[in-house]
Amino acid sequence: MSTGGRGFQFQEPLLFEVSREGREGFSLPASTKPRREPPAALRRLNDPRLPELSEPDVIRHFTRLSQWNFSIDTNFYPLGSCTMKHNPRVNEEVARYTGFAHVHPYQPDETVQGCLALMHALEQYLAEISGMDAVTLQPAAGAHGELTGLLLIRAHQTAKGNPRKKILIPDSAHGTNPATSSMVGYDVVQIKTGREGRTLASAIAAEMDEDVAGLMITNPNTLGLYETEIRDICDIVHSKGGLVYGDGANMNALLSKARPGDAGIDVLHFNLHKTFTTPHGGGGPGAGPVAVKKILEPYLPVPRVVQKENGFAVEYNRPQSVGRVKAFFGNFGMLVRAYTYIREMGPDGLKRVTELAVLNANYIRSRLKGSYHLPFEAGQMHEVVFSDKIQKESGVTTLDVAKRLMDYGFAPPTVYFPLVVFGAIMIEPTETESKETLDRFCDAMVSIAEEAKKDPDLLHKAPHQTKIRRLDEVKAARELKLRYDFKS
Amino acid sequence: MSTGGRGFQFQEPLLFEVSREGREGFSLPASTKPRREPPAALRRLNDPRLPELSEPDVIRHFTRLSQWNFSIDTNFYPLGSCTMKHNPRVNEEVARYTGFAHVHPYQPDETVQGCLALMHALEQYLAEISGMDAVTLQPAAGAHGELTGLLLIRAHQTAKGNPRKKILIPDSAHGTNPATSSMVGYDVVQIKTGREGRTLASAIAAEMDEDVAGLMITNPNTLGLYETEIRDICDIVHSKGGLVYGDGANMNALLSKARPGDAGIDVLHFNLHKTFTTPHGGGGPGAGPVAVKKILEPYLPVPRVVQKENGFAVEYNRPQSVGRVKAFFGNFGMLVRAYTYIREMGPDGLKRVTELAVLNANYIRSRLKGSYHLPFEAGQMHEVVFSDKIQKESGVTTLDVAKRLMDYGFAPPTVYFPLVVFGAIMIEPTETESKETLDRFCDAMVSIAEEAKKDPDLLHKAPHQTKIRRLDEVKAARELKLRYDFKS
Amino acid sequence: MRYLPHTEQEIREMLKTVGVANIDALFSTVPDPLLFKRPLELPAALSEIHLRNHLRDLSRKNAHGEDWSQFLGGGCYSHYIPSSVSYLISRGEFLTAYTPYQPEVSQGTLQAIFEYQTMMAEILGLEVANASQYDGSTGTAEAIRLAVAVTKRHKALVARSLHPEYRQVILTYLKNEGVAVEELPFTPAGTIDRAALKKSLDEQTACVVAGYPNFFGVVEDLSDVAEAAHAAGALLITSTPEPLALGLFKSPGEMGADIAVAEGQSFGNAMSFGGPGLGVFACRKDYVRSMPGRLVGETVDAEGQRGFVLTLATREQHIRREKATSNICTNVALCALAATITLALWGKGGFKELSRMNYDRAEDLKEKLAAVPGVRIAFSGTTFNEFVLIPRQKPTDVVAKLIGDKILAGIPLWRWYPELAEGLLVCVTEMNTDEQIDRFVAALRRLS
Amino acid sequence: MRYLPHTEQEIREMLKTVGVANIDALFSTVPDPLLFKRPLELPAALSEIHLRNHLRDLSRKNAHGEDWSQFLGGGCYSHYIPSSVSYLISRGEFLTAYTPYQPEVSQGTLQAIFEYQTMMAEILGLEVANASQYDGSTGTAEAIRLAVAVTKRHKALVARSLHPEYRQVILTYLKNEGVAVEELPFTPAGTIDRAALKKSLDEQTACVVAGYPNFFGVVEDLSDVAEAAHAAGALLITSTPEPLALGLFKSPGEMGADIAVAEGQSFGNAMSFGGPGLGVFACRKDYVRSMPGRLVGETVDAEGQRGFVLTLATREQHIRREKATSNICTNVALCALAATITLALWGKGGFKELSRMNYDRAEDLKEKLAAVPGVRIAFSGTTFNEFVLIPRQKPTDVVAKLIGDKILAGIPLWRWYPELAEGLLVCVTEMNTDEQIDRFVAALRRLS
Ligand SMILES: Cc1ncc(COP(=O)(O)O)c(C=O)c1O
Ligand SMILES: Cc1ncc(COP(=O)(O)O)c(C=O)c1O
Repeated sequence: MSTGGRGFQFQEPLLFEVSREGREGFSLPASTKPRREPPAALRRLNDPRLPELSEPDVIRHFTRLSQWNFSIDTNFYPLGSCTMKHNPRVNEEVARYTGFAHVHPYQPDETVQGCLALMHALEQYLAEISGMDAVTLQPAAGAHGELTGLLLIRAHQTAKGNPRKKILIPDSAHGTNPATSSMVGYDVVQIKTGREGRTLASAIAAEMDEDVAGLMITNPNTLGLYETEIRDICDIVHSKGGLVYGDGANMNALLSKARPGDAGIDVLHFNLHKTFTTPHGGGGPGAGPVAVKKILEPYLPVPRVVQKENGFAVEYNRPQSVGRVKAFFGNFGMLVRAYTYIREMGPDGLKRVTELAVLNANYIRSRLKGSYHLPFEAGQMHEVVFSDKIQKESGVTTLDVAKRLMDYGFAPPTVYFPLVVFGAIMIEPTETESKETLDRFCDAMVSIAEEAKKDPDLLHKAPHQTKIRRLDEVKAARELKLRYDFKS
Repeated sequence: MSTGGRGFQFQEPLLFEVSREGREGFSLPASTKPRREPPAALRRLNDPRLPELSEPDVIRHFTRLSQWNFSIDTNFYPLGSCTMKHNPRVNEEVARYTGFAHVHPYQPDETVQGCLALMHALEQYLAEISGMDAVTLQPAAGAHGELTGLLLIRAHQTAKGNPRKKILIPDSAHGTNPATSSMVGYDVVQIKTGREGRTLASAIAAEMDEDVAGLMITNPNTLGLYETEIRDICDIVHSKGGLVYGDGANMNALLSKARPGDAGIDVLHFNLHKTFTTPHGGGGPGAGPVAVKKILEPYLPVPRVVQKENGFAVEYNRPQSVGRVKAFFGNFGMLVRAYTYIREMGPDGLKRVTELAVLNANYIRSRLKGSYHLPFEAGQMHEVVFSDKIQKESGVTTLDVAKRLMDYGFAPPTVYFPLVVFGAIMIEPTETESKETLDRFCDAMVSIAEEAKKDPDLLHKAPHQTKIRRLDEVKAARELKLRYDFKS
Repeated sequence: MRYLPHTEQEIREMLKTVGVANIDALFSTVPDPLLFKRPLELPAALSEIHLRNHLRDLSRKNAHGEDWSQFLGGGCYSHYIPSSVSYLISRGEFLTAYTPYQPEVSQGTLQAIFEYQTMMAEILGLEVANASQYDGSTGTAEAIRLAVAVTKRHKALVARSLHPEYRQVILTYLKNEGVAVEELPFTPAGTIDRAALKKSLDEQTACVVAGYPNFFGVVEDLSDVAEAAHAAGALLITSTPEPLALGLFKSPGEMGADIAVAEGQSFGNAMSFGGPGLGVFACRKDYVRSMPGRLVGETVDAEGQRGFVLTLATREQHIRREKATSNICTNVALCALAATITLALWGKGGFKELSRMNYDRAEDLKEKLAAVPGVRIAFSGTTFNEFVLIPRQKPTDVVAKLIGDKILAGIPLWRWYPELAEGLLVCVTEMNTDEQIDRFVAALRRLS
Repeated sequence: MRYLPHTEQEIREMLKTVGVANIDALFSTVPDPLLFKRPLELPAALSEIHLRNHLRDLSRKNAHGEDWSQFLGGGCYSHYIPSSVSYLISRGEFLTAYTPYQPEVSQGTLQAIFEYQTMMAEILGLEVANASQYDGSTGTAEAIRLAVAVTKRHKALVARSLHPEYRQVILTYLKNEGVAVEELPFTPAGTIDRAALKKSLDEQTACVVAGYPNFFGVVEDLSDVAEAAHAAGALLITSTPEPLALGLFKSPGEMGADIAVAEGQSFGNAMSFGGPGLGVFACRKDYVRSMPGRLVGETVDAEGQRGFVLTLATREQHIRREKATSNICTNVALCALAATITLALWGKGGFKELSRMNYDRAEDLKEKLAAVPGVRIAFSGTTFNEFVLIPRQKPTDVVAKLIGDKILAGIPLWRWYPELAEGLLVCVTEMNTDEQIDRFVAALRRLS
């Protein structure tokens, strides 16, 4: 199996290039009301140059564009840290039920009992899964959850008299962790990863003091390793009045196996678009619910969904709340999908998810060991990080390997992340991939490792089989063509 | 624009080749009833060897297969006689409304008033469009409509005392016409097309006698020409007690412009999957309603939908009926789509459809005249037939041209049909194609005509850019592998 | 108009290229008296918003959905269709492709049909299956035509227990082909009367046609029928309106059927008021050159790659015209695709399990109903997921009364079987919840 | 389990390759006390059939659909979405792709985003637009952060007439970034109080933030506000919860806005109980290096073909970490795609026409309601498709009473505006039929 066979690949102009004056793709009712004229001073002067196309034009355009994309539905997409698992179609179907899709957020409570019941239940499920006490569904993505979580920590510290100044973050952390810390007004103290690829309690102890508001930690970390000292780490942070933020991007490694709350985490975000199968959609939307321990509950964003005698209600009056992080109730459409997934899997199914996700990562690790450098020896959870150390000897880099994989019909893994591994190749297979698929992928990786020795140039010039070759990113950044130029 | 750029093209094994014992792709409720055992003598001995796959496997398999297909959504599909026009997505949406999709045909009339109302209205619309008096929606496709129509003619003739023996059919007719005649027990008398590409009244007069049950005629005929003598032809047939069957496959040329009923046609089938935008689906389902003049109404298949005081009802008691041609009510799902299309277009829209369909065909004719031989000079309706006469001079055939078009990213036209044109290239653009698309197609055709002169071998070996090259059809017919061989 | 891309300027340019002054001139070959000059009397165009509202309103005039319990079968069944099926068959590359005449640009459809043919042959237990017929009824009629062609005999013995609408279609199809159709009566078990069969079967007989399960839901072992038919030089044709039964019960092939037809709607196709259906058609390989419909075969391309093509087209109307084995052209490819995807998802295990579940649930309901005072089960034969009930009250009354409970109670048989005028055909599938079943029993008890 | 492909045998083989005895051994690095040993307390797995039934039941507990008339806006609107949109965004190649980090295999998403950026820049009348923010509220907060970064000033003047939930989000986002947020009051016309603006605007001011239309539906010419802001060295940020207004009314760019944010849900995205939304974000090209979010740029490949890539990633968190312009990573790409497709279908003409239609219908309703005795319109300013009504009875009572008529009457303002406790925000779009409008007027008349 490989990309680059012959087949339908159309050149497709931009919509604006095929627009024709007077062509129509819409179907609107005739106006039944008298035409009114708003004050001239308010009238738009220049119409936006939207394209003019027929419906068939539009269908073809986007059908063709779609076929240029790699996706989970196309083949294995082992993007580390992104949990590219199968996105069930039943989720899509139920999220489109008119009783979910066409409901307005400001309808009176008694007319949205279905939405509220679903949200209330999902909060409880996520609390149970994470071992936490309360959940907000408002954040729109992981990074947004981080923002929410750090705001909660800050609110807690402030309530205790001092917001404090710093956040500790291991150097293997995702970029959103330090970026979020800055947004919440914290300085970042980077914690060096230990030699075994884990955060050491001693390293935390060394930096933890009364100026530190808390620690952000990803567990398993981005090297795919469980933070074995997590309990001690949390104790250390707590002992100095700090709180521990858990980046839950890797929850796929833990379902029903270990709960962050049980390890001492105080606040945690989920990425429903990773662990709970809501589709990535080419970059979103996602959903980043935040789970907290009791101590942080008073600070959760408003509004809250609460269960009352006569049904569910939306409660706005939470004086200690950090406020809102988003209009309305969060990415409800994604919540429906995640809820559906949890209800389909049940407790046993979720457990199996994690077991097989971890098995798959370990299998890849075993099969590629030797062909690619493994920076750490310890036991792998749901993903595995290699480096290009071996390939570098023949001048081949991680980027070359990634691009070459495309020729074999696979999406490249995450590359050059985490930063603690030089030339990282970060592979997360997820549980929805079969052994055969993993074998085909590993065969391709092994074959690429061979090619790297024999024909480095083949790899430097890869990909060869994709619709388009390596793109000039420098030119893009220099010339900054960020929109169609209508003059040309 | 062309096919054959690089891109995702996967080799995709057969489902059976990737099946793994114990793998599951289903999600069934647990059994809540006691297990029962049917008598042992009735139990199946060997389970069917259905594949065992996970849902992700299945999604990928069919996603990849789909990408090997050419379709209207991919690009221009100028298949003559097939009316490959845009298939609106709103049709698909409404046909999936649960109140249509999940209704059982044996529900009591009062619980299916929506279905019956829709069918009743559609019958009326089709009668008005064709200038006929009554319509049955039961036939499942065009050929099935032909069968129904000839049965009606036969019933009529039989009622008059003699079923008669023969059907007249012009030599330009579609293969279903003679095939259907045989099934209804008629001998076929082939009528030679006149020099101008039309059926001559004189030719009909020469064959018409009291042994002839009727004439099957396609108008515009498969050369895309209006049968100018249709009125006289019908008169001649009628004068000898015959009836005229109209093959309505080309109704796209006539909407609101000329009605078969007005020209003397007695019975006519529609192809809703051509004229009325129901999708072809890779070969069906279609729907082939049959419209008749009053004289044939008593013979229409049972049941009939009738309007009564308290609503619509299904009537079974029609003693003169030819009987049923299909279980239940016809391809209702297709009827919903066609109904939706007619309601969206309205009378003016349908008129415009025909005007532009005819304009498009004439435009192609004008642009390709010179590059390809035009067997007939007369005015074109909705499609145009060329031949490979010019190309033959350099040994290039219609098949070569067709295959080469694929390399340019177009679906080939209908080829070698109608039989009256040697090496026919039958192009039907439909109204949903823009001038730019037609221009690109014509440019490709002109370019191929050039290639035919300069490099015939390039064309003999075409297609070069498709996923697969010319296939060995002889081997297929000789070896007859019609299913997967589980032993291999 | 959103489907029509032409701008006024383009129309002018095109007319110029064509060399005519206006669009009307393009219709100059239509004799003036035949030109239609008034506007069509059709309702005015609707916008997409109003169109959807209108169609939604119509659809809501039909009883359907979660509020209703329906116990209707009789050749059209409500079964579980995984969400992925609708998604995949909606992909434009499948939905908007034509019949795969040009194989180089149709491998998707072709490979899927090849997979379909394989699955159908497996399920029916026969050697080859075609790419589809319109539905079970027309497929059955075509099967008789095939038997006639193969045996060169002109009599068909058709079980009266076969779906009555299929029997009607058979009569319509065959009446002008010189084939005599005789009916085989049924026994109190609901099975074919073997004595009558013996009497009718002779050296004129082309085939015996049996419903399996038959219209009463009864499943009978037809092995002896096959033997008898074969002994007389005739073929056995089975016609299966509910092929889900074949997950549990013997396949037609296992019983010796020579041609097996089925209505494949149960496999991934919505009921859709009875159409489109999916005519599954399988037979012995010997008959393949006389078979109706399209066939996909495996071959290789110029480079030796495996590929698929339509094959044996010499049987078909576009090549053979009046000598074709059938006039079928457009079939129901997309329904066949839906079946292929559904069966790929159900898989070997799911197919069997679903079949069992239908059987278990129907047996359970049958027992419960049989226990209602005054209610009887009409036939003693084994049934699959439907059976004929004799309620205390008239079937049409039962049906009419239960509409008030939002229960669609079954199919009264009087229309087709005067001798079973008290019969009500009741079906239960995996889609009927336990609660629906209990409500149904309670309602019938109320009427007893 | 249908999503999990592993067979027992494969698991055994894989464990062997890995070199462990069983799956539990893979979790040996988790300290034993941290291993979770009981089953999760979650409801048991549901089959697809029951799952759909359950979700359908839940969804039906929400008032929605053809039986209900709803007149709710306030930042979330019911608009016409062509059927093609849902089809196209459901295609797996779009739906199940990740962020287009690897451009060679993501040209579909990348080109679509480039088209989106172009459309958004055009509609807002600004030079560049990014690939999306979460929604209008967070986009507005990010816009202030951008203004702060660009001006190096730390005060934001925010109109009280801006969507109150946006204002809450602004406060939440900015409270720890040392930015002072001051409120600008509104006039009886519903517009920004220019005198107050003048007073507050000073050399500390980074930006003025105006709703356009504002939460009361009022559209005001902000050209003078832009001038005043610019004169003080501050930026004008407009925040548009209903960008359909921009088919008729001046674009932010035409009024001199420096940063323009919008909630793009109106373009092809269902209301979905308020999320996901689509944060549209545009600004002057000068600020592009300080902009939050992803940007797609045009470039060429090694063979000179045009192609698209993510560009200026040096602004983003994965490169710049704590110095990034924002922490945003996942955005709402699929919602942006839905908007792109919808706007491609609406096109230039449809966008304008739909905008007019909303205006005309809202004006019509406004007049009719104003004519109901005891009912007033709160603000004299021009409005687009919603406006504040002062009914005779308490707004919450009106809303509660009309539920019985299956009318969702509007949004009471008391929660956010104690000074407008009698106000009810009423919205009308092309989706409200004439009959719904008439019923609404009649119902309000009944309550007067
Ligand atoms: C470890 C980790 N943390 C945080 C995030 C940010 O999540 P999101 O993209 O949903 O904002 C990611 C996303 O890739 C991640 O991998
Ligand atoms: C002229 C003509 N007649 C009849 C038919 C048969 O119609 P169907 O394929 O719907 O059976 C066709 C189909 O291509 C046709 O083109």
